[in-house]
Amino acid sequence: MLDISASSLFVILVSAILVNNFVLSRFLGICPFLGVSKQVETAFGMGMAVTFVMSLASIITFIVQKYILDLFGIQYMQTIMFILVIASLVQLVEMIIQKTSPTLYQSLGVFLPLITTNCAVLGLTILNIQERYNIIETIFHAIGAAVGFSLAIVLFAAIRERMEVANVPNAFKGFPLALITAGLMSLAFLGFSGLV
Amino acid sequence: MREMIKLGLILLLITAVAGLVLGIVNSMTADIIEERLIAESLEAMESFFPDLDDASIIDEAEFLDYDRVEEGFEVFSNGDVIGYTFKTNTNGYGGTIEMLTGINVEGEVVGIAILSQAETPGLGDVIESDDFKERFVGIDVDGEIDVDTISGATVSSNAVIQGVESAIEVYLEVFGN
Amino acid sequence: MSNRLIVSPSPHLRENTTTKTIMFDVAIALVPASIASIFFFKTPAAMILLISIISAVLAEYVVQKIRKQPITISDGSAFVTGQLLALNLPASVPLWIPVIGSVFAIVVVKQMFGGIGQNFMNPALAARIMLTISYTDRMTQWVEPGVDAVSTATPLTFASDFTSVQSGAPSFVDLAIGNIGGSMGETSAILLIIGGIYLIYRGVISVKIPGLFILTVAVATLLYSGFDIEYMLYHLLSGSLMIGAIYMATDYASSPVTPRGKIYFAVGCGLLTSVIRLFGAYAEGVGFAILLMNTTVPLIDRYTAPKVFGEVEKQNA
Amino acid sequence: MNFATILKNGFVKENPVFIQFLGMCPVLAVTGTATNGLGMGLATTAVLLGSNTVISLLKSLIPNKIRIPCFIVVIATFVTMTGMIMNAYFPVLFDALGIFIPLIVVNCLILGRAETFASKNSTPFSIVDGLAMGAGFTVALVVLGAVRELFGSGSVFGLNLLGDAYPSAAIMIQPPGAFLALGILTAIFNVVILKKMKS
Amino acid sequence: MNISDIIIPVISLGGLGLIFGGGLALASQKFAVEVDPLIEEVENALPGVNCGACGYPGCSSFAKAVVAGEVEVDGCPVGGQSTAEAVASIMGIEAKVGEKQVAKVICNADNKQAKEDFDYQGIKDCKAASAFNGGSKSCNFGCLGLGTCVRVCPVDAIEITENMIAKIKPDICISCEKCVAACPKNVIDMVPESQEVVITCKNEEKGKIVRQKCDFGCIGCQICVKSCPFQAIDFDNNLAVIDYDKCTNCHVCVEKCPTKAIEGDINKRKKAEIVQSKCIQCTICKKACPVDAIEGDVKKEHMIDPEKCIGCSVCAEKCPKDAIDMK
Amino acid sequence: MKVFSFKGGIHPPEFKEYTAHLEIEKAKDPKVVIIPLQQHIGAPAEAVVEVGDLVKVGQMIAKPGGFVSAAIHASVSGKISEIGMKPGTNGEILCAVIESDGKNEVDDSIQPRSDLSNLSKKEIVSEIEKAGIVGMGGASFPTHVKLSPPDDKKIDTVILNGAECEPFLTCDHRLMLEKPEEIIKGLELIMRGVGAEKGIIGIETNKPDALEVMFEKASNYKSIEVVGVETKYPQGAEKQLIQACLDRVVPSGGLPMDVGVVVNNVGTSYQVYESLSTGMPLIERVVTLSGSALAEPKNMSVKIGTSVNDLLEQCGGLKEEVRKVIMGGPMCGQAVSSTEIPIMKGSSGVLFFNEEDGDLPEASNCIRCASCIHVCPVYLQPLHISAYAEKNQFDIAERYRPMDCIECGSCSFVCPAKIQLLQGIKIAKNEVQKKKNK
Ligand SMILES: Cc1cc2nc3c(=O)[nH]c(=O)nc-3n(C[C@H](O)[C@H](O)[C@H](O)COP(=O)(O)O)c2cc1C
Ligand SMILES: Cc1cc2nc3c(=O)[nH]c(=O)nc-3n(C[C@H](O)[C@H](O)[C@H](O)COP(=O)(O)O)c2cc1C
Ligand SMILES: Cc1cc2nc3c(=O)[nH]c(=O)nc-3n(C[C@H](O)[C@H](O)[C@H](O)COP(=O)(O)O)c2cc1C
Ligand SMILES: Cc1cc2nc3c(=O)[nH]c(=O)nc-3n(C[C@H](O)[C@H](O)[C@H](O)CO)c2cc1C
Ligand code: SF4
Ligand code: SF4
Ligand code: SF4
Ligand code: SF4
Ligand code: FES
Repeated sequence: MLDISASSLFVILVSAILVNNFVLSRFLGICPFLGVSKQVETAFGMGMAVTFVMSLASIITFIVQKYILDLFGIQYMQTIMFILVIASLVQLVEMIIQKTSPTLYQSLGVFLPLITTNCAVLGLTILNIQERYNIIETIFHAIGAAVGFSLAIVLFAAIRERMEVANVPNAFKGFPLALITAGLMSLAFLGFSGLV
Repeated sequence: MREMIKLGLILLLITAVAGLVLGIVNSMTADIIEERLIAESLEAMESFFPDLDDASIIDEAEFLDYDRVEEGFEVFSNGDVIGYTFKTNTNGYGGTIEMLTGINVEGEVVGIAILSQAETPGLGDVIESDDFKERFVGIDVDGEIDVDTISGATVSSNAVIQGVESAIEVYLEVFGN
Repeated sequence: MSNRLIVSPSPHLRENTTTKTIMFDVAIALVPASIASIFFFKTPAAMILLISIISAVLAEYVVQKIRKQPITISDGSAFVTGQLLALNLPASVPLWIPVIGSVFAIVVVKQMFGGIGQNFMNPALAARIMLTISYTDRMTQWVEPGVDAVSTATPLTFASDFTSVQSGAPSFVDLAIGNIGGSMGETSAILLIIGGIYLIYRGVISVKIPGLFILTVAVATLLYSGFDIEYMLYHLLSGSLMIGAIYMATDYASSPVTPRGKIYFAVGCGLLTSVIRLFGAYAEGVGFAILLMNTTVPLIDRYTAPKVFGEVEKQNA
Repeated sequence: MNFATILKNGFVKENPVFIQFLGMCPVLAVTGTATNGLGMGLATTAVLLGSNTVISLLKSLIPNKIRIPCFIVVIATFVTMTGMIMNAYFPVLFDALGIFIPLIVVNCLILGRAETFASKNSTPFSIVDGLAMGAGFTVALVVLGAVRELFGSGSVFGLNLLGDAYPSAAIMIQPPGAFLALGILTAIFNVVILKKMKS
Repeated sequence: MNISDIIIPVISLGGLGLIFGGGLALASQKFAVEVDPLIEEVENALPGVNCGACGYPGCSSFAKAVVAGEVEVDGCPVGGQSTAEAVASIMGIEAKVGEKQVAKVICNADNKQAKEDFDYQGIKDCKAASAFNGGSKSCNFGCLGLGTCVRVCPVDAIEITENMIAKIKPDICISCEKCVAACPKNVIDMVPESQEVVITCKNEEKGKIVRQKCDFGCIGCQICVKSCPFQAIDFDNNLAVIDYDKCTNCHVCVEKCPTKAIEGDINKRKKAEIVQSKCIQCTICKKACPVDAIEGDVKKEHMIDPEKCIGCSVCAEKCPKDAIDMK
Repeated sequence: MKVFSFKGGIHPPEFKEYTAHLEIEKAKDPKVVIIPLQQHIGAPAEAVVEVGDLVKVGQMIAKPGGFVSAAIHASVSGKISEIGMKPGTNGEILCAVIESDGKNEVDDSIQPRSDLSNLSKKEIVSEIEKAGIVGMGGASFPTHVKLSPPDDKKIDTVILNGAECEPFLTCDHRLMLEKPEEIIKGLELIMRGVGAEKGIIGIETNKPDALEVMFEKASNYKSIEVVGVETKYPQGAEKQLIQACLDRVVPSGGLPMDVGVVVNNVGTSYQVYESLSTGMPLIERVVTLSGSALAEPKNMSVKIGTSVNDLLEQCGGLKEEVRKVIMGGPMCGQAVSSTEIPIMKGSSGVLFFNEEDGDLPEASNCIRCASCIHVCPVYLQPLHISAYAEKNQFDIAERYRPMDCIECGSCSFVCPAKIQLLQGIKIAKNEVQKKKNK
């Protein structure tokens, strides 16, 4: 029943990473993008954590959609169901990681709470359904979105690190310049439009 | 343990109330939403089904597996079904192109209508021109779609073609006999 | 003045090269191409060049005045930005386009980040792309050289979406000397290369970035077309590859400083150019490719730091 | 605590957009036109008002340990309701805002106010706070939307202001324009308003 | 309205709530991890929104950073003032006892008054310049005016004057002492905010040498030490030093110092004034005044001679009826 | 002949033509000498004489103050008139002032040694220590310490540094032309002192005459080789010289002895031979006096402690107003604030610059041209270290490894934005060191 071709999966992947980059052209997950991008290391940790949560959340919400919402015809409850599922899930995972692997917790776990209330994850799960992806496509879409997010935030963090020593006008120090930087990055990413 | 049960119950209570409220609001708004969905497309549909006097939404469950098809309508005239209309979303150059494709009971495309698009003004937005839209009239659902793209707006044209294709696909799958 | 001695840290000698001489060299290197563009496109080209340069320099002056910073317009970097921006525009654009572009380049892309050397993105290119996206129709009306206001396709249109050169394409001779449609400065490959050789000779740029950039595009187009040399040459000579590779990818502020980083950067530019040209929506990919690679520069710099003298040995010991 | 300071906080001192940088996604995504900005602002205000009210009412009932899930449920309920109502009565807006309506749930602004204000203050104050913060958010969105629309399409609230001869800078209604416009507006906000407040 | 339209959402959502509520509670017991109670407390005071606006990945990371001292208590933009106060009180950072101490540059000699030995050319930074003979000023104890302190001050409280000397605005200074640590010449001290009289010289050389190098330097004449009515000035290492606890800001030394090494505006000197309605004419003040500025006998109206009064407030402090105002 | 080199580096204008052809002249005997009690890296020497004491030439006036320290000797005979703080190269420094009696009476302890061949390894080193010899190539590291590596470090090669890559300076060049024999004999002594079997003399190819003379003299010694090294700054920096001559890389943070090498200046080598054969400690050295403001540039043999003013007079004074005086070469030397300062053991040159040469251009923004990275002989990224140092962000600056900088100044030299990169790096080094010491 699943009709999947390698090329269509590739298209989903490339589209989510580059063409419709979650941050730079879809405006999802801007808060962590702006907030947790002062250092490349933390940005990378954030990216990894987002990748993990996005994949997990996509699968679970897919199941919730199919076997609860669609089954009972209560699609209108999507938002509340999804956010509950995601929030609880992430919290659960965080607890487990914190208990079982302190090192993993340091590199990944600390970012988890932040991800719960971030549009990128909820947005992704809603988009998955909206685009009517099947389970395999959903996973690819999730990975693509996460990689796209990670790419954007790591590049952004590196640029911001460089700006630390720049002689920036006072009024633009901090967030304003970060936004303008993001704007210019998004300008560059327009180059990918029409790629797939 | 007691604590646990207590917490669970409180959450149960709150979620149940939430469910209740939502259920009520939903049942109050669902019909209105459906009506306006039809109303929204009705005018556009009239451009290729001039005789129509009523339409109803086809249950979504029928074509859940078709990514690009958003909604389907049965189109009536004097109580008889005269055709179907599908609303599709495809990716154009500048974003999603939302459009309708009308197919009559004979299995012939009777016309298309662009509901919304964000193509580049002057380039991609020529897909809204009558000249382009008319290229689709009369296509047989069982035949090939052979429509020339507009040069300089290949991406946009292809997106429209894809929309028509998807509509035909669903038509064949669901209603094709 | 005072008979006090000067005390300053060592060293007490300085090379003669200054920021100003470097920028001056770039401006000189662009002179042949600028003259050619005026030759081919007549008065409008001259006006665009003039307006673009004036507004860039003026914008820099005004910003620095407002910020109460030392005025550095005499270092020539705004001049170069204006010049390069003009060369990136079609000769048919109305004159307010270079004004908006220059102001955007200098104010938003350069000065907001702290001025010369501190911008992470190429100002002229960012402005060009911004203009292309904002005023697509005006920015894509390439005029035929010599003939007024007859719009034509850029030669790249004959190659970008196909795997071989299409008929009707201009000849290689025309491509080389620049008798083709396109933006003002991207027309004459030969003059651009001559300018590039001058820059290399003066030590302003090294051949590394332009060389690898062009080489990568050559290899990619060869592979794509199944070793069609004509097709490859066509890609190299048309569009803004030459001006991009020689003058824009080499912009100091927005390219890596580490020796290894420059390699990755150039190859990345080449690959992205090829991908966008061959698969993307835009016929031309050079601008986007460079901008995209600009965003990766800080990261590249960070992870390609040269190994410090004696570092490896220590680990072995 | 009085109503005036709460209002001032919402508009200026703790402006959710220009100072706190909360809920940035909708701010950037839906401000292609002033109308959309207004719609989003009002929708968010509605949710904020509802959740602030309910949470301040329930604050003694909700155990600390599961307060966050409870808040989320309350907020999500209001979001869904708002969405349904918009879908039914403001379909154009509903379509334009798209996915960002359900995403109001995760707008940190709302959860933030619930946690820092509504769960600690009385209901009347919480209502004012919700209104003030919502208004601060809405005003910011409208301003941003108006600026983008003006430069990007020459109009504001669909009213053509700059005439047909104005060459619209399409970049402004595209993603880069959103970032750039917000960045510049924030800088202006910093300079003008904050300086005024200091003196 | 269909009854199942209502029942289904209630049951499904409620069920989910039950499962998650219980599940999380169970998990939180099962996977409980020891956390520094202080961190936990700070975390509880935070909004818990986990928005990342503070730059840390979530509220608990921020809490950890606060406890570790990596970030200021007011680092959470969502919580605003109230949260900052709550966190501060948990962290025990209450307003420091006693008076606010502000940073003060203990050198008043700009490039007009202090002699320069050479023209310094190099990075405009005090740390950099002080590597050359301690800086271009002849005096090795003075402010170089190249603004290292300006660059570390988080609140822009420091300015370099036109003539190259650092001035700190006491009302802006937040007492972080970053400038004190950064100044390579150790010329910044923390001084009580209300202190009006400050000896602004750190030169420990002999008077003769100081005189050659600077017009404003302390030349070790000790006139101030002798003139101070309160023995608030010590002399050590060729340098006069005020004990701010003893100093009453009477400005006597300011008047006496021959080189303007003591800063203080005599016009700002306060004057004691007796509120006759409160005065019980006890003569306590008269006895306390170090300069005999008060006239009066028991049961006779007391008068303060404003010419003589040096504004030291001793009388005001001694007055049992609070009848003396310092203006 | 194969020319050896290293990666990076610069080609500053040489300015050697002022003095390269001039024979070393003996400076007039000074009337007063001011002898700093610390003329070397390490602990200051401790005075063993008091004010009023009469001293003779070569008499020790201060003994080493620690393991890494060197003795100081009187360079004239006369009376100690003062022991106190006097202006030195960088601020005031403790000095002994000797008023010369003009007789130059030699101390009794100074005895020539006719046969040097029977000196043992230990004796050589202790004689060098007694003579107070420190490196004369600039850094003034006590030579006897350098020649006493810990037992686990086996030294197989001694390199004599005849590169003299600093512009203006020609004192080593002249010494090689005039005293080749002595230099080579000194090298032999040093080799014996550390037990090395091989000696290499590295000379920059811009001194073909010196190369030729040294080559000829060295051909009599089979363990000593003369090599030409590329004319490039900082060819004379020891790590770079070792790489050029031996293709060995001194590990980061390490010393030449980690790769079995000791590097000495040719002047040091000459002094070793002189002191060991005549018994006279290091009290005199060759100094190049040059620069645009000086009337008659010269190479002079100068008593330690002679004031720069004295020498200025002997060089015909100034022909233009002087704006900058540099002790040492123009790349590594130190600008001083007065000419009332003494020549020390490590002073290889004194340069007098006029306004045009002395006034450095203002720095502007870094334009990221990467020249500084390109020329750095130890492959650092000066632009980053300096930028972070200027912003007081020393933790980040440290990541770019300022401690590896050899302070050659090549980066500052090439920077088109005229940024004082080396100064920034030095600040960073200082702070990093401070942190480490904590
Ligand atoms: C700024 C810009 C906007 C464009 N907008 C569109 C568009 O909206 N729709 C489209 O199909 N092509 C658009 N194009 C054209 C494509 O880049 C490309 O030329 C076209 O898809 C292929 O050319 P062809 O249609 O002549 O084969 C645009 C190009 C540029 C540079
Ligand atoms: C702190 C310090 C310790 C040193 N220790 C030794 C040593 O133990 N052995 C040695 O051969 N050289 C030693 N050196 C000398 C160096 O190898 C080098 O010759 C000296 O720093 C001068 O080199 P330069 O002029 O290239 O800077 C030391 C130098 C310094 C600064
Ligand atoms: C940048 C730089 C340049 C140097 N140039 C020379 C030089 O030209 N000649 C020289 O003898 N020493 C030069 N040195 C010093 C050598 O590194 C080394 O310290 C010296 O040769 C050791 O010999 P010494 O201890 O006898 O002085 C230079 C050092 C540095 C850091
Ligand atoms: C080799 C070289 C190439 C340059 N290329 C550009 C360019 O492509 N665009 C531009 O705006 N400025 C260019 N400049 C000028 C200047 O460096 C530029 O504005 C900087 O980005 C300013 O920080 C160039 C300068 C040099 C030396
Ligand atoms: S107070 Fe210290 S740091 Fe500040 S300018 Fe003066 S010397 Fe420099
Ligand atoms: S650095 Fe700190 S102590 Fe110094 S002036 Fe600024 S706020 Fe005051
Ligand atoms: S960083 Fe140090 S070693 Fe490198 S060029 Fe500069 S001064 Fe020389
Ligand atoms: S040489 Fe100067 S301008 Fe060039 S990169 Fe280095 S510091 Fe920057
Ligand atoms: S609004 Fe905060 S992540 Fe989108």
